[in-house]
Amino acid sequence: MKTFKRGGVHPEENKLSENQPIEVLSVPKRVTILLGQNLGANSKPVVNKRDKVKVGQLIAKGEAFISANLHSPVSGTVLKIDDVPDQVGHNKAAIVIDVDGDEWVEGIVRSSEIAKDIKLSKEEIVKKIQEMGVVGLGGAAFPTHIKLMVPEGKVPNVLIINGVECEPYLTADHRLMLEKGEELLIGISILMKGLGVSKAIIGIENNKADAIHLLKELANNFLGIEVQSLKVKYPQGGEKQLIKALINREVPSGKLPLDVGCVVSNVGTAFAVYEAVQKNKPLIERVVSVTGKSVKKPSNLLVRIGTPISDLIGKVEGLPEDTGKIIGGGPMMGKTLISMNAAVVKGTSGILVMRENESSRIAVKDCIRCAKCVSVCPMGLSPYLLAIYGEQERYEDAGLEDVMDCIECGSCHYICPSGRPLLDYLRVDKVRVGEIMRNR
Amino acid sequence: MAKKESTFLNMVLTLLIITGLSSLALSGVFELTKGPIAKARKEKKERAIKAVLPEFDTMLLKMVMPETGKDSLEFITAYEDSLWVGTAISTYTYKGYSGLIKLMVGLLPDGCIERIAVLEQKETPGLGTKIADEKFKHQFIGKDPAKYILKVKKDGGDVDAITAATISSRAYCEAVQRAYDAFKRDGGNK
Amino acid sequence: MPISKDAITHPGIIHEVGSERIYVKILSQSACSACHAKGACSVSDLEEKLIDVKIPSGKSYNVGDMVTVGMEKSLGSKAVLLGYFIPFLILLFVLITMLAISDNELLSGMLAIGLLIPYYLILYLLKDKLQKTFEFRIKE
Amino acid sequence: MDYIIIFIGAIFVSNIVLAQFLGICPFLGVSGKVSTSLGMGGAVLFVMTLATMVTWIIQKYVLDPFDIGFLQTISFILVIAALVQMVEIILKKVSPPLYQALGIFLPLITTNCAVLGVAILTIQKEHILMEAVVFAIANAIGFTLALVIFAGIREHLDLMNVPKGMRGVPIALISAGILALAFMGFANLV
Amino acid sequence: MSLLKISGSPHVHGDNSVKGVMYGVLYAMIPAILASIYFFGLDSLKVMLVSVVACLLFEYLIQKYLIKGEVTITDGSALITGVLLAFNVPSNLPVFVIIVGAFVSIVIAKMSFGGLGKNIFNPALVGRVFLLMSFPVEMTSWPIPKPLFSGKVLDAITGPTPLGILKEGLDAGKSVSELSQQLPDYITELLGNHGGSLGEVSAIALLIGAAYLLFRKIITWHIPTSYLGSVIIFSGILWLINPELYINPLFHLVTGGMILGVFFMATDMVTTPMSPKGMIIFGLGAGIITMLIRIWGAYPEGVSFAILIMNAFVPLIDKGFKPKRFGERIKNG
Amino acid sequence: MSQKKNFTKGFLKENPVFVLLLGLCPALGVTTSAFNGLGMGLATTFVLVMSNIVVSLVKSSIPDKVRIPSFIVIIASFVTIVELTMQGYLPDLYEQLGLFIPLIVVNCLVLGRAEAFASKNTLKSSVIDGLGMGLGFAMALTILGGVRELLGNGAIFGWKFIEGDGILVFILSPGAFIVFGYLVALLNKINKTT
Amino acid sequence: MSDVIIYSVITIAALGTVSAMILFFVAQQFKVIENPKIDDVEEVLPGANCGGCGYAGCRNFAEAIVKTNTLEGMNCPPGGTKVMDNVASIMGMTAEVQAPLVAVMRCSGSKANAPAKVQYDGPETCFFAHNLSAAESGCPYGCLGLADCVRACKFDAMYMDEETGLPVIIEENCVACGACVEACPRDIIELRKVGPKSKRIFVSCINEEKGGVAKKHCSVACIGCWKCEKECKFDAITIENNLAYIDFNKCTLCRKCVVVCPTNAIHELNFKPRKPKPEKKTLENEVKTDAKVVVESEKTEGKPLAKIEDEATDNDNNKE
Ligand SMILES: Cc1cc2nc3c(=O)[nH]c(=O)nc-3n(C[C@H](O)[C@H](O)[C@H](O)COP(=O)(O)O)c2cc1C
Ligand SMILES: Cc1cc2nc3c(=O)[nH]c(=O)nc-3n(C[C@H](O)[C@H](O)[C@H](O)COP(=O)(O)O)c2cc1C
Ligand SMILES: Cc1cc2nc3c(=O)[nH]c(=O)nc-3n(C[C@H](O)[C@H](O)[C@H](O)COP(=O)(O)O)c2cc1C
Ligand SMILES: Cc1cc2nc3c(=O)[nH]c(=O)nc-3n(C[C@H](O)[C@H](O)[C@H](O)CO)c2cc1C
Ligand code: SF4
Ligand code: SF4
Ligand code: SF4
Ligand code: SF4
Ligand code: FES
Repeated sequence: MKTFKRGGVHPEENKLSENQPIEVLSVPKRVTILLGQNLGANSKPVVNKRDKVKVGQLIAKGEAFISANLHSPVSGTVLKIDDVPDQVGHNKAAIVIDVDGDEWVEGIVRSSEIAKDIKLSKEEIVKKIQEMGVVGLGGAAFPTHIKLMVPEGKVPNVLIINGVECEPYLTADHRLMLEKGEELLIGISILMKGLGVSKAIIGIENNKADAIHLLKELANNFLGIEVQSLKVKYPQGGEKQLIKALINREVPSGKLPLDVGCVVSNVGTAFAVYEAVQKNKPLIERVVSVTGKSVKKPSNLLVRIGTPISDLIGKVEGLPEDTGKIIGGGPMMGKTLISMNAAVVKGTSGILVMRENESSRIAVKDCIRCAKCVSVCPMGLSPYLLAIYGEQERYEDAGLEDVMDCIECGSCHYICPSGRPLLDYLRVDKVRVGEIMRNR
Repeated sequence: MAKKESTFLNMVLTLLIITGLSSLALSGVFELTKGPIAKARKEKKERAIKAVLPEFDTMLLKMVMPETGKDSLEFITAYEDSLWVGTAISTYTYKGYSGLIKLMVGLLPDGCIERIAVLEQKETPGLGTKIADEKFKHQFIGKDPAKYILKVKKDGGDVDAITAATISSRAYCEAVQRAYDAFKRDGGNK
Repeated sequence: MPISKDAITHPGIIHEVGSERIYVKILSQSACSACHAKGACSVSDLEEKLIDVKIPSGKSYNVGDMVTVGMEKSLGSKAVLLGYFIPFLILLFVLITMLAISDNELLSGMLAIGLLIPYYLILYLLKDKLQKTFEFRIKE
Repeated sequence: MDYIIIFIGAIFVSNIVLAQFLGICPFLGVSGKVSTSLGMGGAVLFVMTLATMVTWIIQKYVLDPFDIGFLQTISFILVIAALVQMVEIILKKVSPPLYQALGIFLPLITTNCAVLGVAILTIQKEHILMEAVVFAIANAIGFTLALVIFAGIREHLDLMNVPKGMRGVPIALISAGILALAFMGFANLV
Repeated sequence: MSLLKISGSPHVHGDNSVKGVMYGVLYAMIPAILASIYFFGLDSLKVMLVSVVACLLFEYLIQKYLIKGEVTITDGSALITGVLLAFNVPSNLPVFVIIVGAFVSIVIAKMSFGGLGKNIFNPALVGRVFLLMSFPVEMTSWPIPKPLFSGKVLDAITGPTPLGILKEGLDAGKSVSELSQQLPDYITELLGNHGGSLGEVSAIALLIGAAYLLFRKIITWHIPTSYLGSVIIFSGILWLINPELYINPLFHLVTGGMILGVFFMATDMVTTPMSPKGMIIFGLGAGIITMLIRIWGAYPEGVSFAILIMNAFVPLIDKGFKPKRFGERIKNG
Repeated sequence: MSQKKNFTKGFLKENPVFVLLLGLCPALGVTTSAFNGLGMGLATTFVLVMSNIVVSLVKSSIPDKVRIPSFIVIIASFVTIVELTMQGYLPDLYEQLGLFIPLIVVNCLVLGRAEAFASKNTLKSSVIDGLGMGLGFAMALTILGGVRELLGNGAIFGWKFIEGDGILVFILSPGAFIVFGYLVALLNKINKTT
Repeated sequence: MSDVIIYSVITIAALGTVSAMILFFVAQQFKVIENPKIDDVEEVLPGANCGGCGYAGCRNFAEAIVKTNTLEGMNCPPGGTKVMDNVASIMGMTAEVQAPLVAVMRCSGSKANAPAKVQYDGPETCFFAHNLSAAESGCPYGCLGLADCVRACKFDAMYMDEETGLPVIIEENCVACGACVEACPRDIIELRKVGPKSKRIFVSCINEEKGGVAKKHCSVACIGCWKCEKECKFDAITIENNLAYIDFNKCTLCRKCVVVCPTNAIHELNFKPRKPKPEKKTLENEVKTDAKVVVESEKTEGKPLAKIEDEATDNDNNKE
């Protein structure tokens, strides 16, 4: 069974919602679209306060090189364009729209009929994807069209589709693969065409046997698409690890997957690409797992971007009594939410509700040099040392110890018997080292 | 007073004067202490000789080369009223725990050990240094090395080694044996 | 200069600014550098050295500025090699050969020491080359 | 074989720093960085060898023949001080950049204590010239070994949150003590 | 509902804890504890109790009154130090001496550095070597085992350890084959019915514990393997050169503190390198130094010294042998 | 600084051994007993005071650039005088202290004081300074030797009041480092609180 | 006997001469380039090596002064004017007069004023907490209370008040080195003029949210209501992004704004206590907890925030 070699951990999987079909969440009363949803520069609003907008209408344009278009996920009136608290409570620029009906812009194909033929050319595909504001749905929300614009001198030869979903609890990708298998494969074919490669590998962890089975079967009808099952190991979904596991190439420090001839995209992204190219539909909704041990009805919901998180919680019969933590994302990489008023963004793959007794960290002690963190770090770093450097503010040293290679997977903190907040300090290191490097 | 300039001549002169003066002073002190130093050395040796031999009035020095070992041994033959009362032998071994151990072994004309004194040793304090303790030295008194095997019991000899300092004890025996062998080879008397 | 694993750096103060080079004064610290008492014992161990550095293009400096001069660490080792280790080897080699062919310790010893002179002469002749090798760079 | 004994003895068995207590000041003072302490070792190697050779020659061909051994201390220290300075001057004259490179890389070598100590010790041990040189080399290596190990330990301790009262010199000394304890395992290893 | 928590990721934690690790080691030591009680009787129990109690007490006092921090004596590490210290001394050691050893281990070698995780040298071994140097007589008179139910209740007859017999004999110029009559056979050595420190005599009991440690992944294979490997190679070569002067590798493996040291003390993660490569270097170094001391040094046993000396090298090893970074090697194709 | 303070500073606040960490080699090397420590301390004090006297007398007639070599010669002379005198009158102690007597020459304490103090101050304060520092040094060595002797041998100044051997390590080299380490920590604490 | 003397003298004199020559060359090569003034200047510097001057340490600062032979732009914040005067007299120049500054804490979001709505569970550093989310109170501008500033202060001029969870500046110790300003990830601390008799008035809030939102996080937030701006006759107060700011160069310390502020966001330090008069605007408990903060930093028995009574007496102290 394939997997990446170095490091990794295996937390309890807890895929509570894996058998829940994707449900469509009803359109909320008001949506909040952050202008900085994706990696890169903020998008520039192209609507004004009190403007009427329709579903799918362009409301902000990605003008910088790395940025993406935003489209209205609802129809209604622009209430304001102002700073509002994001998921963690910092004020960020956003467009707030009051919903009013469900009127779609023309040209969006809303039927669920599968459109197989890829009519657009390579260039048109990239342009379409850019137009439709498709960004990566695997977490970082990196604008997908940029990945397809291969710079001079680099030759991709394989597309890797990330169906790993190695985060415990989350099942959105799993459900998508089961329910939209064919669309997904068409999306992959589009991406292959856009990228100009003839081969794609879908990596799926072994705990999603049904998805592997289904996609393998469907893939027989598609040229050059291969499904590969992988041993369950976190953080296999990290692109560097996935590339290593699937095609045994190591992306060098500071380099991109493209430097070893591949591009990685999430399955959700592939589906979004399908909708964008075949159905002319911008990225205005995504699948979000709402889950947790105390959640009465763990679900996978198809929600409009900008929906308040409280709506999602409401759908699963409310916040349980003993909630100690609400996390946007999975338990290993997700961010704790400061309130439920914030909105779903393109990168939100799940909302995890943790019980009070699960949500405290264990008491922090001094490092006992057990080397567990060293052995689980998939990047071959020395987290214990980097954390001490962080604590002692020795950022230059941290930089020399390659702290910038850290993918923030959290395996080190997960395993540390002393409960040291290793990743927290590593993040401080990374920000500070970044500052130092920029000052040079 | 103004400081002297650092010219070449000044510097050399100053140093010459200082070194000249200091070496004059030193040689003066050397001359003064020469006597006491020599006396101290001699006294130390005499004390050791007296400690290992019976009463005597005259002594005679000579060097004897032992069969084993690099350096010759010093023999001090002692006479009381021109009568040979014994020989003190300054012997050594390099097999101590920290190398060199020097002993003064007093032998009676019949070859029996009169007494032994430790002249020099660098053994571990509290362990090897016990070779200078009465308790250890006592067992050699009056023994004739011809019959009394100068080896620690562990090696099949008659000597009770100091606990946890077998190495030193062994070395001690070796040094005594060396003195005795040289004494025998030298003919035992004079 | 990017963060480099192999650089040794030393803070210093600009002492003089020339047309192409600046002279940076560094404090070379002796064994006692970590000692609290270096104030009490300012023997000859706190010493200042002037280092000359080429001015990077497009920068200007003023006397009194704090700068950091740096050099690849491997160069430091190279300097130790040239300055100390090779003469040491010469010393040893000459001594051993001399003692092997003659029994005269005085002669062998003196010769071994004496042969250091040609070594340093050679170094002297290679001056220009060394100048190029041991080039300092300036940070910030 | 003798050379090997001298060599191993000086490095491990009676390490100059850990057992002989020479050069403690730089040992505690400089040993901050591993890379520089290695470089410093190279410098000490040369200086110590050179100084030992010169002082040996002075002892053997000046002090001994004229029977002025009591001037050992004063003449050795003068020679060593001058020698260390001379090396610096020569280096500076010969190649300023090289000299600068050393300056930035190494702290000055003021390990007079160790250099003088080794020079005197080798005379005390009555070494011949080659033995003296080997002794000097071995001690320089022993010094470097201690310095490098210790630089590592110091760097490591910097990472640890050592209790306030013990931070710095006290804990360094205790580590040195334990290191000396461990090195005692090499006892008699020749 | 109390306040929601906010924190950085990850939000879940593996089920490992310092306590868990430490108590794992204690469980692993149970067979050896039982074996020592069996062979050395209640004396051994006494030594262990005194040592453990003293270690815990010293740690408690220091944490409470000098460091004035959290008291963590329940984390098990002082307990391990106590047991291991006891394992490394003869069963007839006077109580005073044991207490001095515990003091050295805990106060000097551990708490002076700040406690668990910060010490550079293995505390139990520092204690042991300190005692060996300070009380050579007491520390080198080994009671002959008087198995618990064997009936003979002889009082403290002391005798040499197998390594001691070998060393003494070789020093006195005897050959290995002459000496092997005096040496216990391998079965005895494995079981432990011979003179020696409390915990080192029964190789079997220790190996059972070691297997448990490896199984629970408390220790990794790197150090034991490279340690034992270098011992085998080193002694093997000498043995092949002259079997009359140098005894066979097997003897070296099963005698003295080898098994105890290799599996329980050289693996103390606090005082050993962090990267696998570093661990292998550590093991190699320790193996070589052990054999140097055993064969040519003054002491019959060199495991403690070897581990302590390598402890001193750990910072350098950590510097020189970093874990292998991901992506250093570019492999395309 | 008042003369009194000048004299007493060497004992606690600026103790040359425990605080300034000067002259550590003899401090560790010879202190196997209180008596040895005291002997070494007094020998050093003698050299210190005498060279301070001479240096402060001749300070103005020495050109700056040969200051250090001149001082070295002066100090070395006094060291040799101590050496010779001890050999003659205290041969046993001389043997015990061995190598460390000539090494007084390189003791940074001596040179440092000559250079930093005596070469700038009057004869009187130089003497007081030398005496204070020297006695501080002697005190430190005596304490260190005393503690080591007590622990290692159960005795103080050779007066044995505990039967048996003591804890040997303390008179061996590791004991020197360890005892010294704790004494430095202790003195830091005392100096901080007073 | 005399042989020994002759040999000794010859040997040592010869060695001495050789050393002298060598050292002569040394002396020539290593001319001391140090200006003795550097030592003198260093002597009068506080020796804190705080870096407030912009140089790595006091000695570097001294060197820079001596080297450049100017005092322009040179200031030692810890030492203040006194030290710079001393330096100037060593250098034979006059020091620039620099108005003394002191750090002020511009957040009053104490545990009581801005109760926690979530609980932070992570390392004790503001920098990390700031990057992770808004404060426990929800205020994305407010103090995180994890003491980065206190740790940065080398002069024991700050401590954390356990009760309020806010750092407190001890004016007497503060040397305005700016380390805390640098350390705070939220730019809460500001260096302001000490003011006559240490009297200062400033807005103790930096929240730029709309009044209602700000008020939800914290009861003493500046809500940008313009009342103070209107009250101030000296144009010292500007309001931008819903936040008032008092320019300390224009403020005449009349204290009128303090009273009109509906949330007590404007703080006055080191004024004589006003005559207590019944309060009408704010909630009782808020005032009390707020008072705590003020008293802490004032170290006086101040009864804060009542009506204007004695502003006129302070009015003439404002020129400097
Ligand atoms: C500045 C920058 C430039 C990038 N350029 C490319 C690119 O040219 N091609 C590409 O395939 N991915 C590119 N990436 C995307 C990364 O490879 C990666 O997919 C993205 O950061 C999200 O990764 P994650 O979800 O693992 O965190 C770029 C990322 C960054 C930050
Ligand atoms: C530790 C870690 C775990 C990740 N796990 C997953 C995952 O399970 N599934 C996934 O699609 N992306 C995961 N990602 C993101 C991928 O690295 C990568 O950014 C993504 O697959 C790129 O596709 P996208 O640009 O389409 O999102 C993970 C990233 C990291 C750093
Ligand atoms: C620090 C130390 C110093 C020692 N010094 C000596 C010594 O001076 N003389 C000696 O014979 N043994 C000394 N030994 C003991 C030897 O190492 C060895 O244990 C002993 O000589 C042989 O043991 P046994 O006498 O009990 O048979 C010393 C041991 C240690 C730990
Ligand atoms: C596998 C393992 C081995 C250990 N070995 C020792 C040991 O040899 N000596 C000791 O004092 N403590 C040992 N400990 C306990 C603990 O790590 C030790 O007390 C620390 O060195 C104290 O900081 C061990 C712990 C573990 C988990
Ligand atoms: S250091 Fe970074 S990459 Fe390594 S385990 Fe920790 S979080 Fe993951
Ligand atoms: S896992 Fe934790 S205790 Fe172990 S080495 Fe890493 S930081 Fe230290
Ligand atoms: S309070 Fe701030 S400005 Fe004042 S001294 Fe402390 S760090 Fe410097
Ligand atoms: S003022 Fe700033 S640095 Fe200080 S505690 Fe508050 S947030 Fe942290
Ligand atoms: S006294 Fe300082 S190095 Fe020896």
